[in-house]
Amino acid sequence: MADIAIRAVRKSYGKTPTLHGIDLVFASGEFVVILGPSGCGKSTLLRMIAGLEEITAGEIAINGRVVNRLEPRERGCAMVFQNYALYPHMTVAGNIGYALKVAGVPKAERLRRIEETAKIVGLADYLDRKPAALSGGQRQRVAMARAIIREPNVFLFDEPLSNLDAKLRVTMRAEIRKLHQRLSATSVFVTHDQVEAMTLADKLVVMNKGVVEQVGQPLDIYHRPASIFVASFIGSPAMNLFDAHINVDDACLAFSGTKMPIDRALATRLGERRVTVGIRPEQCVVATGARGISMKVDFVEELGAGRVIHSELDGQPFAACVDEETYVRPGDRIALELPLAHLHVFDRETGRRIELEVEPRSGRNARQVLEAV
Amino acid sequence: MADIAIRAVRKSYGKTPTLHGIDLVFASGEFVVILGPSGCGKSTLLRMIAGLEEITAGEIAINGRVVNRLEPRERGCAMVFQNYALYPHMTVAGNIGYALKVAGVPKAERLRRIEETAKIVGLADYLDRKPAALSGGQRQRVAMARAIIREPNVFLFDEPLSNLDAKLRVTMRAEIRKLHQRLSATSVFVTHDQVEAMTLADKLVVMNKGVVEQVGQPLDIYHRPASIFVASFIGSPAMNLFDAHINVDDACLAFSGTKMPIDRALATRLGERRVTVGIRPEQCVVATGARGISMKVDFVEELGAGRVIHSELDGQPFAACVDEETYVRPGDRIALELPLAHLHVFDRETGRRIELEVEPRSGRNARQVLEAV
Amino acid sequence: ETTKFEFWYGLSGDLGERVQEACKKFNDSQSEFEIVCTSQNGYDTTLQNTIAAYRAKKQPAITQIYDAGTLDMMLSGAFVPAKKLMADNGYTIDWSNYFGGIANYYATAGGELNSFPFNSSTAMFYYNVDAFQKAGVDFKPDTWEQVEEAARKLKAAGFECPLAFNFDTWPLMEQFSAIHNQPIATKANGYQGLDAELVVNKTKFVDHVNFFKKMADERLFVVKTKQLGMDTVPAFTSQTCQMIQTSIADHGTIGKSLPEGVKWDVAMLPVWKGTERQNSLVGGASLWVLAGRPEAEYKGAAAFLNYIATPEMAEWWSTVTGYIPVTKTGFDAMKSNGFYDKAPYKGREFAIQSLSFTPTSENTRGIRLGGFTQIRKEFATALEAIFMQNADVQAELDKTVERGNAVLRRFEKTYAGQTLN
Amino acid sequence: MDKRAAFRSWWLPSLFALPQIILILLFFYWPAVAVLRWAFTLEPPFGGTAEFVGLANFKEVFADPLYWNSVGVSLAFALCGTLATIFIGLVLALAVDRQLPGSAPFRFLYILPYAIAGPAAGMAFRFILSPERGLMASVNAAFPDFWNPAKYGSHALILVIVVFAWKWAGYTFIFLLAGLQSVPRSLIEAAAMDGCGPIRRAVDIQIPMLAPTLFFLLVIMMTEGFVGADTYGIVARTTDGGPNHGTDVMVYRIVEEAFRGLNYSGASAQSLVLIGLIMIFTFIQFRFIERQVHYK
Amino acid sequence: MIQRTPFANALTYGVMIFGFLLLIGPFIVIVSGASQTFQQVNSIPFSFLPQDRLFENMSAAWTRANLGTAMLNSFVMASLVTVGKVALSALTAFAIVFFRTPLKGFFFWMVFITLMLPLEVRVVPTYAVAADLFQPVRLLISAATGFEVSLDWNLLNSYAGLTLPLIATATGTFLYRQFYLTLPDELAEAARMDGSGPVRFFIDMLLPLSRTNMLALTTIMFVYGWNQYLWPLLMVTDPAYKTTMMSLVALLPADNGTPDWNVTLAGSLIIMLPPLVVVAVLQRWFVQGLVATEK
Ligand SMILES: Nc1ncnc2c1ncn2[C@@H]1O[C@H](COP(=O)(O)OP(=O)(O)OP(=O)(O)O)[C@@H](O)[C@H]1O
Ligand SMILES: Nc1ncnc2c1ncn2[C@@H]1O[C@H](COP(=O)(O)OP(=O)(O)OP(=O)(O)O)[C@@H](O)[C@H]1O
Ligand SMILES: O=P(O)(O)OC[C@H](O)CO
Ligand SMILES: [Mg+2]
Ligand SMILES: [Mg+2]
Repeated sequence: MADIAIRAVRKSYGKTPTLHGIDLVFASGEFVVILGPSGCGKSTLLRMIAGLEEITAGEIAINGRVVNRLEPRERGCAMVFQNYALYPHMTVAGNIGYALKVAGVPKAERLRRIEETAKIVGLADYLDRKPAALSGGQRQRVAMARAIIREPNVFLFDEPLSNLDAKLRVTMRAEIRKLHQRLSATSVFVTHDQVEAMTLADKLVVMNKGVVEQVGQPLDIYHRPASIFVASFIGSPAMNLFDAHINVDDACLAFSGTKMPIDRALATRLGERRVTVGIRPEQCVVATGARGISMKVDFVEELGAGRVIHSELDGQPFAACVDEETYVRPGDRIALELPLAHLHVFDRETGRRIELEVEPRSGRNARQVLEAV
Repeated sequence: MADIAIRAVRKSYGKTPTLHGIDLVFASGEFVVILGPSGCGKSTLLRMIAGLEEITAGEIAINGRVVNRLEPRERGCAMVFQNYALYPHMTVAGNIGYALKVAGVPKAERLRRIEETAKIVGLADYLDRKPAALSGGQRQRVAMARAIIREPNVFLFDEPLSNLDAKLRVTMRAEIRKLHQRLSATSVFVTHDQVEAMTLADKLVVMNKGVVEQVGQPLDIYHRPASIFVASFIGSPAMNLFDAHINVDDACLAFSGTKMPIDRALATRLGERRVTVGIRPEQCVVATGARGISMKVDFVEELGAGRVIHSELDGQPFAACVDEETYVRPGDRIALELPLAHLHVFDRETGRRIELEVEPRSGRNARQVLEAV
Repeated sequence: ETTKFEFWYGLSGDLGERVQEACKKFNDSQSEFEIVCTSQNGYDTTLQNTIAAYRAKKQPAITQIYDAGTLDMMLSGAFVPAKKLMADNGYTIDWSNYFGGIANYYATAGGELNSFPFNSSTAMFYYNVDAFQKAGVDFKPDTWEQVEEAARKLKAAGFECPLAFNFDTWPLMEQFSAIHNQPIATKANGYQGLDAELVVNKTKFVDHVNFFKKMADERLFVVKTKQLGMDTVPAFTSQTCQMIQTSIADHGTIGKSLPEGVKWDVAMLPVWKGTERQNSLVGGASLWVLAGRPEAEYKGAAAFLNYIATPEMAEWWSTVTGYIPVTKTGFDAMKSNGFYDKAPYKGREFAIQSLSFTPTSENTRGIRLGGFTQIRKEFATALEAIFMQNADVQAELDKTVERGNAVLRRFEKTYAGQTLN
Repeated sequence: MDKRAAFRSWWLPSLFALPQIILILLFFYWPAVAVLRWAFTLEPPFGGTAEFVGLANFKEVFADPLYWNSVGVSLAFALCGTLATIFIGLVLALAVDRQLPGSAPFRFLYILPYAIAGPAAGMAFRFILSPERGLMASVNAAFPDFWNPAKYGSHALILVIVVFAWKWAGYTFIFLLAGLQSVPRSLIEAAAMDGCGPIRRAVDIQIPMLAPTLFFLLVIMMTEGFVGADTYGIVARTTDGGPNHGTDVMVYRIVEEAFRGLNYSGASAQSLVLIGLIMIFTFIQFRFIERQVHYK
Repeated sequence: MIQRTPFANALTYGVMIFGFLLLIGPFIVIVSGASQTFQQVNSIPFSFLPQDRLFENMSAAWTRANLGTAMLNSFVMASLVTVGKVALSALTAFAIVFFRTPLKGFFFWMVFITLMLPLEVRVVPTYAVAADLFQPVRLLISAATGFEVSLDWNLLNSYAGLTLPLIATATGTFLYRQFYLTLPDELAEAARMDGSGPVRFFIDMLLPLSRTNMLALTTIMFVYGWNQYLWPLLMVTDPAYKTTMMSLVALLPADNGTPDWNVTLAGSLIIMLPPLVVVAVLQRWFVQGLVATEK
């Protein structure tokens, strides 16, 4: 168990800067998920913690000790790689026990610990197999066992689930979570899958293009995305985003021929400005009567438990989730209500969130979110 | 436009039987989706329609004409491959027009048709590029254009979306659907992604291990899965399945210390027997008061728009979807109500569905489903 | 403790085995030295390998270098002169006992031998007497006119290959030039300076080639080479062809190879009618003792060279090969005991006769040209072009002389400042 | 193409590479220096002090029509040999790739000639294609001199090219077959659906897809033909460069010039030219052509 | 695929059989010729039927060309080249691929330039080096210190001389490098996280993993070593070190002898056999290895 502090860390490959100054603190025992699109620098950050990548500037401390100059094996981290990086010519037992072998642990002791660890991940019956003879999920478990056996202070995971099929991914997600509850070592988990991120994280770090966009609890981030990027990246189907502007005279948010009154003081404070407004598909309400914005249904996706209606708003695609009972067909017109309480407003220039209500609406720890941003 | 009849078709590779007698009829202009787990024989079936695979036994007729001995090019089918199979050394125009070139269509005519087709798929500006210079979605469109230009009677798609990332997949799904609406040629679409299957299909064929498990409209299959396999394969998170038995004396369904009364006549007809009962996670209701089955929460997955609660029933994992407002934590106990109306009962021996109600509950075409099974 | 030393030689096949035999005899004759004899499979490779080994300081004590390599050796400074070696090791040799014609080829301007003449030969003319009789040829071909006549008769009698020849320049160019008193190069064929130039494109040799060309076109003379599948000697011994010119060294081999009872004979090379025949050139090779070996080896080398020069060994060597004895006493001894009258050896005396036909002149003393291996190759190629590809005789020879001269000039430049001694 | 290097030591890799580096320095770079030195001096055959002669050796080489002849012969040999091996390999690969029943053993058999040394093959072919025995004798009996490599330079060149092609065809076959098998099957199927028969598919799809492999083989085989270990051996044991320099390839000429002609300097000058040629050739390979034929 | 292509199929079989005749036919001629008598081998037309004299001819060839020593020498030479190449290449490629050092690029180019210049082009000076191995060292020392040292090491007529110059090229290194590059980066990283250093990684991971490569390289190098012609021809003058390729000359019908091609062919058959067996036995790995060198 160890806490990790990342201070003003930068990374450049040659002349190309990849990470532009990262500051993060992970508490001991926390399960941290780093989420971001491909190429944003997640792996790089993780690998710098592991000691596999040089730190260009700044420092990383594990348990208060700066590790910039330490070798990977001296940092007490264990890593699970995306492609597992199992040693193909060794048996499962060989793979799991390799670190101990290198460390010179006597054979008897080693065998005992291998068996113990194999039991934890449910591989006790497969110790003699070669990785090639294992299924994807089993290989994943070997990779985990290899990490566990070293009793590390920190677990690092680099997209360990992305090679698995959808079903297995759900199962393994649960297993990783359970494992964390059991071992409660600090874990840093990199992914670009937002479902994985939401479901696993104690603390979620959203990165984009080498900078941290937002840090916080998953639900806070879901409900109060700090930027357009976070808003569009988290949630599926993605949040609908459209242009609007703040009208100070009428104290309203105006878009697509609709005006939504907002607090006049707020309007005055914000001033006349162009904003981007977002609403999640599942928070649109099918309007009864003449209220709401009328749209033509382009097509409908049946999900079994509900359906998604696709249409357009001001020429931009717009999706809304409706329940099983709402039947619509392509070509129908539908009126959608967009409750002000569920609208997210972002500055068009900076992309940052603008708070419409004085007191944040939901989330137990929303304040924390704001602090971190 | 053509209808397709598949009669008692079998396929063996060497001595290993892969398809065990498939009977299917696809109406002209229908959009058929074949869904099944990996290795179940979907591609094999599709490729037999295309003429890329010999038919071991049985026959396939397109538009009433048996095509068993016809070469691929003589069948009037066009195919979109999983990896698109674009000719990397030809330009987009070359790719699209290759079939015409082989057929000896004069150059002027060919160019005209290439442009026309490129316009349909929105590639008019890319005709001179090589596939390597296109994005995934664009390549997909080239593959479609190559199929369209031949004005085939039948479109065959072998997992054409599985190489795309999640966002693009949704877009391309919509495009394929629109294209079908426009060209309305008979289309057979193979996938192992149930969302794709649900959202695209006019007719859904669920396969498993070389046999057809169920044929019908997507919603009917969702609501009335004909077998345990279909029940567990369709829907995400997957349907919860657990053991129960029918108690004739008490005329009830008994499981885990709970008894659910059922129609006595039905109970008598079915007789004392062991069954598997299923319920979809989204149809579990959090019980108030002392009703329902009490379970300990193992862990909770936050999806933003709601959460999934994971627990166990009789030692089997059990999931339930709850809305955003229901806060639970790991370790809490929760009582879940499983409405009889939403229970699916399957014979433990055969795995086939047992109808509890006399009149099927939902779905406009449920009868059709039963007929097909 | 015996002293071992090496001897490399170029002879191969049957002749090579005879060398091995000689080595064995030497080793058996005493116990102080052991000679290790290695065939390098050919005269030219022996020269190459000797040079390479010398550069690598792995040279043998004794090496057999053919006539054409003499000057290359002389200027190398890589050898111990024969006279010095023997004197140093306490042998007294009567150097004047060597046949003048032979010694002249290998000796310095001052007449000193740098190497030991060992296997000496000259080119001869062989013909199948049986075939001659069948074709009604009743004369011995002394002139090329007679050869032509014989060839025509043989052809008429159904012999497909009256005369076989290859592109070996030794009989065709070198010996021909000598016996017809034609120069090969200026400066007395190189004896008078490194600045000699080839002139064979302006001598009777040109006519000779033209004659051969005409004969070849009429299929009277036929090209027989290794590349074509059969060289001249096997062509003769298999009775495919009825006349050849080749070394007297092959006399033994030919006698052994021709089927029992076939009548054949050997004669001096023909000359053109009206020519005053001159002595022919000595061929074969001489033995060089290389510098840079330990002193003990020189003792052995001297012992070996002395041993093979003894009259008994000389006789034995000439008997089992076709090579002529190199010393006067050796020859006299053999002659007097009737060796040359006995059946298988009959005719070999013509070689001596050919060699000593006249006293040597500028044109018949020998050839002292640098890089002569290369020059031979150039001429062989020229002949190939002329006979196989119908190249123009004069043009081809002119070109080759020019190429040969380039070799000479490079040699001159490489040894700039050195003079012939 | 570079790997994410994992270890950060400088002395360890140096130690690991050292044996090979030493060998390369001794047997590669040092000789290269010697070649350079000799090419500008006149080296006496038996060694000793060499005289600096500037470009004289090069002038002599370039003035020699036989040198240019050998350049021409080398080009013809390398080019025809390469094209022949690639053509044969390609045709066979296309045939075997169809995987008709019974085609499996051929795949194994075709590679066997690769095991044979050029000179040994050359010697065998001297018999097999000799004008007066073996296979061609009957033909020659009917048409005299129809085939006579000892007489006609062109025949001799054909002979050595045949030996070269025989030895290397199986090698190109292996590469081309692997190349064909890495052409996605779906591409062939797509073409079949587009209406192509097997031959048209080969021409329109498979061969263009092989472009990188073909190019790779072109370079490898050309280099092999110019300076390969077998080229010298084949020529030396089959035709000896003849007749009349008809098969006098550059390597053969260099070795002959040095060891038979005792002209180390001229040979070194020729080596330098050859080295230059190969470098230019390799440069062209890396810089220009490879870019155009790689589809990604 | 459903295909009715009788023409294309016939053509395919035709091509395969033609290829068989073309590539295997010469072996048949060699075997038939080698098993015939002197008269049979020289008869016109040539008979492709093998006869019963194979072993007589082989033993005649064996004695004529003294193949016993030659075969042994060739075997030793091929084996040494193989072992040396396999071992050194693995090490060098490891140094080049898995380390991040300033010298990396230098080593890389230094080694890979040798790919372009086979022994045949630099044979003349290489001979000189083999004859006097320490010349560069001596020159260096005398240039640096002014002292003339007498260091001599001559490789002519030795197994070291036969093999070392052949090992000094990059073919094997290149093969290994390509293989190493196909290994996922994470393999080395996982090993590092597990606490293994570079040497340990090399022994525990790379060596076992490159078994296929080693077999491939073994085949290639054995054939390469066995089939060396020019180099032994130049540097061996001592018959004790003669290799099979040098016996070829002795196998040819003697210049002045009878054209006993049957013996010649039998001899060449003996000489061809060992690499043929190696290729035949190891062909699966060999092919994989060859193909891996590409790209
Ligand atoms: N060794 C390297 N040399 C140069 N650039 C690199 C190197 N490794 C990574 N990069 C670059 O740094 C950026 C961040 O890479 P990183 O692997 O951290 O992304 P990531 O967020 O993990 O993406 P993914 O989800 O695709 O794994 C990328 O643009 C990548 O191209
Ligand atoms: N050429 C073949 N030879 C032997 N077996 C084959 C061949 N092609 C497919 N099979 C086997 O037939 C079965 C069905 O394969 P098929 O490709 O139809 O599955 P699929 O449903 O398309 O799976 P996926 O979703 O993985 O594409 C599999 O078990 C597969 O291993
Ligand atoms: O065959 P030989 O030994 O007589 O020698 C002939 C010539 O002199 C070689 O140059
Ligand atoms: Mg990454
Ligand atoms: Mg499939």
